[in-house]
Amino acid sequence: MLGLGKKDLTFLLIVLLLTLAAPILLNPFAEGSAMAQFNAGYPDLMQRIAIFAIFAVGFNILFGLTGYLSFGHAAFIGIGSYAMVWMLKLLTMNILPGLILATLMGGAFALLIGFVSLRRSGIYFSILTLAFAQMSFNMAYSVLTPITGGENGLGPALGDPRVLDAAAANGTIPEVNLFGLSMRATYELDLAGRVFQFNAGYYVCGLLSVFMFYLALRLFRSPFGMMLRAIKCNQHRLNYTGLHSRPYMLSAFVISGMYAGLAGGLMAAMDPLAGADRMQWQASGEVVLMVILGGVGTMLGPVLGAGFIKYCENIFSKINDHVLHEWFSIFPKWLENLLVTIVHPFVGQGWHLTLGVLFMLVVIFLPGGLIEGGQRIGRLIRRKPDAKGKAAATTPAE
Amino acid sequence: MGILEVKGVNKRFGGLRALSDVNLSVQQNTCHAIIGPNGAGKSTLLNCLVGKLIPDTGSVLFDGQSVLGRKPHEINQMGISRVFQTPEIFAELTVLENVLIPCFAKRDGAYRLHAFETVAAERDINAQAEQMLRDVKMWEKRDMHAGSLSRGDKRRLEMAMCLSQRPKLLLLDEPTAGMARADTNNTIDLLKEIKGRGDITMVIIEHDMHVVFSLADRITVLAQGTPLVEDTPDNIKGHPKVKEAYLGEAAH
Amino acid sequence: MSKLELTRRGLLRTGAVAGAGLAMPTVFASRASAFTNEPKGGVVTLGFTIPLTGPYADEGNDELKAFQLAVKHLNGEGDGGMLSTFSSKTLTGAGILGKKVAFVSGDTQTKPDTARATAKSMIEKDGAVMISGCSSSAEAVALQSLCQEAGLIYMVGLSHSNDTTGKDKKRNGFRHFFNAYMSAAALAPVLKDMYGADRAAYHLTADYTWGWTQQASMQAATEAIGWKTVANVLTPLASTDFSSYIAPVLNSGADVLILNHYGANMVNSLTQAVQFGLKDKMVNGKQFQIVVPLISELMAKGAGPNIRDIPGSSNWNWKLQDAGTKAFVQSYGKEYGAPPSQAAQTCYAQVLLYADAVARAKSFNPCAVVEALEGYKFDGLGNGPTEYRAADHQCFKDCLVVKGKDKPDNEFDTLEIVQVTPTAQVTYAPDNKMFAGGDLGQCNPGA
Amino acid sequence: MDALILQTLNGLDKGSAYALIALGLTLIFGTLGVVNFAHGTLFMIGAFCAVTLQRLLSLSQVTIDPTKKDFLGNALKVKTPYIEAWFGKDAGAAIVNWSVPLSILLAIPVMLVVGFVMERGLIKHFYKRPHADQILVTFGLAIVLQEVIKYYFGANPIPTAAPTDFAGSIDFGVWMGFPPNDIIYPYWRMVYFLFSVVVIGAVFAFLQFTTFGMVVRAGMADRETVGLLGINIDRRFTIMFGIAAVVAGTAGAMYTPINSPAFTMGMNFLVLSFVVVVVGGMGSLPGAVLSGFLLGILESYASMNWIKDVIPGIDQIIIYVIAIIVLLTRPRGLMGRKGVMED
Repeated sequence: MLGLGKKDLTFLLIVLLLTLAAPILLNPFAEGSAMAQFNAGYPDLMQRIAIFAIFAVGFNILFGLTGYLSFGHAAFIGIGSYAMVWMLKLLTMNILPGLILATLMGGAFALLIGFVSLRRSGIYFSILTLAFAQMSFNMAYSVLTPITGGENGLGPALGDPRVLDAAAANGTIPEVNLFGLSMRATYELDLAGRVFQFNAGYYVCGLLSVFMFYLALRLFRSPFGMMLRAIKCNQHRLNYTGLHSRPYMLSAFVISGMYAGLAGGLMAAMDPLAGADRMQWQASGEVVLMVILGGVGTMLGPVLGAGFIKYCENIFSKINDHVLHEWFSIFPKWLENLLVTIVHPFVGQGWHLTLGVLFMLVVIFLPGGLIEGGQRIGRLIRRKPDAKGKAAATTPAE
Repeated sequence: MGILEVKGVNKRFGGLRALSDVNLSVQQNTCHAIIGPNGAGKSTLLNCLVGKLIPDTGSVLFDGQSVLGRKPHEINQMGISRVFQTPEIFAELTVLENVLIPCFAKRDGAYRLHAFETVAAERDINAQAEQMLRDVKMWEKRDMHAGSLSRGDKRRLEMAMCLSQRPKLLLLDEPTAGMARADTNNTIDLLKEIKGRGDITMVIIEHDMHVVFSLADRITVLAQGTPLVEDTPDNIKGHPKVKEAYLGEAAH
Repeated sequence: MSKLELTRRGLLRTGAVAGAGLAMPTVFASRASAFTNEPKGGVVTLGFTIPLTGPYADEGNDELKAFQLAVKHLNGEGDGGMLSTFSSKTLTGAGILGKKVAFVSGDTQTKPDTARATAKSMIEKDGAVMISGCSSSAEAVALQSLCQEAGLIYMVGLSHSNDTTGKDKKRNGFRHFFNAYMSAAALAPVLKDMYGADRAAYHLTADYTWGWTQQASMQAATEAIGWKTVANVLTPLASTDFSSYIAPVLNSGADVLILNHYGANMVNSLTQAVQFGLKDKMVNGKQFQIVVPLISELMAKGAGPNIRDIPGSSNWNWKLQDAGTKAFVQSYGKEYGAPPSQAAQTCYAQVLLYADAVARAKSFNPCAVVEALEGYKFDGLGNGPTEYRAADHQCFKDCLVVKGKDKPDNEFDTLEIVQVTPTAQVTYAPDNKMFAGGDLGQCNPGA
Repeated sequence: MDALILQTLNGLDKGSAYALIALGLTLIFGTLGVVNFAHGTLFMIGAFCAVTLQRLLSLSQVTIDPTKKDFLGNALKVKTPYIEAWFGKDAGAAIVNWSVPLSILLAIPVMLVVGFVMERGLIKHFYKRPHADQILVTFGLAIVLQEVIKYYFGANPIPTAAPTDFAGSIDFGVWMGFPPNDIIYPYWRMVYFLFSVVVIGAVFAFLQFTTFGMVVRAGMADRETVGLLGINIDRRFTIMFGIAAVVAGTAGAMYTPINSPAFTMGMNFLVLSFVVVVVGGMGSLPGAVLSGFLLGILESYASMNWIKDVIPGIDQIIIYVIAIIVLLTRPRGLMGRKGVMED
């Protein structure tokens, strides 16, 4: 069904279920309890995780399959966002035209940048993409301010034409919506001390990300995906097998650019203010972190990585000394203080340090990322004699 | 008129004259071996045939069309497949995938955005690949990573990849180099079988005279970038010029 | 912070449901609120978005300190600060409307993008009922529109752009800090006295809403006193090396450099301008001068001796002698060992003003708060008599012209007050063309 | 014309910083074959050596002066730097004043240690891994180092002044017959440029005229052959890594008066310095220096007002535009060697 094998179909269904149930699953702790700050089931964070999952899955199509490391993919995020906001300004507050344009613009810019950058490989390719992205960022940030809003950011304003919408009443900007369903609409459910927020915007992001995940799954299982993996292995042989690697690379680049464009569009749809910062090279670096951390070249890895980083960014960063003291208050005072001193640099404002250390550990010891870590642990637990033989035979694209 | 016509090819690297005035005509559905001492220009000649090098002068015609200046994938699409001196395979892919790729290339051409088809659903191609792997007796190893194969198996796999495209011309660059005797014999048998089907032309570069004499219909001896003699194996065996050319080389 | 009360509420509800036995699908009761994040327990949570990294991080750190102090005072801890000098007496140190005040804070990185993300998580996860803080106008405008959409009150922190209460004004947003127009109006006469009417100015301007409106205001005001404008060069907010912008200033014919920069940006550009020797040069037969229209104590500290004798304007300074200022400086100084900056003062005042408005309105409902604040007149928060103008939610009050002190007595003695410009001189009509194009719209209570 | 000279001068010191960082990057790449994304961070650590020294020197003894009042009305606490107490007021103040140039003395040992530890502890294990892995692990290291600095020194830039003797600027224009104030150039930037020339000269001389340098150059050209001669190339390469770290670190320390050090400065320079290296040609030391200065100067030219009027925004993107053009037309960069980083 859906062009997937049985295993993949089950896999996809599980992902779909997890996505649908995320508002519940991510809010396991009762409100007001000490653990409540680890709850992640609020719309903004869930939207972000879904959006970055799209971005990372798309990036993985390029980096994971072909091994070409682009350091400039954030540019497409920015382009997607600007496209989205312009649609919101000019056409309608309905996000659909914006999402379509964002995807197309992402693809179009990727075609342009990819066409030039793919003339080179290895680190030269990385530097070229980096140069293009920094160039886009610097232009969006300075000379293109009339189009991008520069440092101010670009958002819908009262005076915008919005030709498809009815004139706004009472001097407020209409809400961002999908055929009338406001992206802010949230149904709150109070259950056993837990407040679950079912947010329309999240479900738009979540379902779209499952759909994009499905497309990526198809792509991984397709002849095209196989060719891309072949490029990573041995481009030389591929050429002598009668295949022209450049259009394959370019297609992969454009597809991942479209994923990024869509992610950027969604970002602007969930919060209609697009800042140039999301194009900066550090943002490109972030998606690299996500993909590597999760497990490069795997299906679920980038999603895990995106979730992990966004979770840390939003939840980990809120743990301050006060909270730490509360945690360690069961210990004697001196031990409590010592523990707080040790942990302090790694949480709150210092969560980047944790991320950096973790990232290094993954690159050094776990090149397969968290997914590989999980598999290793799973293997340790099972320890069946036949596990070894099977492990060698599984395809890497699980 | 042969299927492959090399006319007046010259190639210089700086001061070194790698090929001088090479003429070669390979007849359809024959096996043509090129032998010669080290540095005779065999590899240079092969690289000229597949577009990796462009000769300074001269022409290379395949099936009446020039191959000069074409990219490797275009040359392959014309019907020329190449086996390398050290096996070039997709090490991180499975054996089956290694054979599927050339099958796709043969059917779909140099590029096709078949991103939403499923490999498993392509019955014809899978059947083709299966047949090929059975032919080379590697079907049992279809799920192994190609990189974990033995050297002999890698060579066989590469051969299978080339043959699965049913090329008009197969270029073999020392196909048995570094192989154990048993493997060499297997390879010879395989090549003989392929040759026996009578629908393929082979050009083979080889040091191992055993291989050459078991397979070749005609042999060209290359020395210092020029063809010395071209004849049938029987005639080559006792040819004085050949002996002279090889005299410097103790190994042969 | 503690959310104990919320737990109890949760428990009660669960208990009630369990009591009803296997009763009903009413278990799935949706939550009903009159407005966004209506505080239902004994705690009210405020959200403070401050830049702790980026070019304006210094200000952000000071803002956070002021916010923490204000929350303490609202909850009756500490010495009460300006609570006692504030003209309104509704705040008694018993929280807001009897609810204990808790807060969440988050880093905005001086980026509007991040600021909104931070604020969104405060609204959705932490249940903040009001957002305050920022130190760039880009952040202020971004946060103001977010709060308008989400149905929260936004009490602007340090934002000096005309647009914040001009073309980007919103019904749910209020600004205590003064603005670029006021700076220019206060500064221009002083500049004329100091440097004469025959001057040619070269502007370096931070490339975003604040820089633009500040430059436009300064240009208009200085041209009104007879100065010429030679050039205006926009510099990206993220830049740190201004040498290529500064190098051509001297031979451009200008004899005044106006740095429309703030924070670390200004510290860098001023330091580099001084390195280039601009302060010691003679141009057009006159001593070359540098003007920094918006100066803060923190920037003065960062710029060190380079700031000496450089004029600018401030919203407030700790050396003022009114009772409110004295109480605040004492309270803040004891807590943190340094006098507060103008960023700290405006943020502290904003929290008090919000709390007071809630108390007077007897409701956290944003629309009630808006009503309570519009046209509200108050005193005792350090700036003298002040009014929140209803037409644009801008505070009107005296503002200060300051200059870098020549021979500081101690490390905090960086600025001296040249003049206190009376409110009348800096007041403008709501339809002034520098503020045109906006609409407050309707108040939005969310939910 | 005068504007052109002015911007050339201006570009020289930007170029100096680019060239110094690119030189170190190239040394590491050329000798060890490692793409070091943490190199900008080394520059940043150097800058913080200057901050540290300044802080150390101004460690003060606190005494209470009851005659004066502080802002709260309490008795004033007076701080006297220990160094003034030890060396006398004038000598002490002079030492504090000269803390930036003096910090080189601190930066050299610190950077050597940092370099050795980095190479022996981490980078060594990545010689045989693909370049992408090297980029990733050093990128991770850069994040970690940057966060550690942020933890100890805070997120805000820390103004660090040059000695007051170097305050003000030279009027070059007058020497060349232009009217006064046409071409001015701050003394410290002049010092920085001269410093970079000396460092670059020293590195080249070291490679050119010492046996050690000869071996290293030979190793850069053909590692295996030199290894076969029984020379311990690895140890020499470790030392080269230390030297590259010192070059970056001292460049950072001396740069502090030009730009207040902040934890982000390493990452800010990193992208640019990679572009510089690629434009110069991977593995070519003269290329790195040449392209560093070239890009610095071109960047300055592009920021001239009349050029910006013709092509708006060119100053923001010129470096990247040049990088893209160079990479597409001269794939090996301006002076790159064949076969470096080519698959």
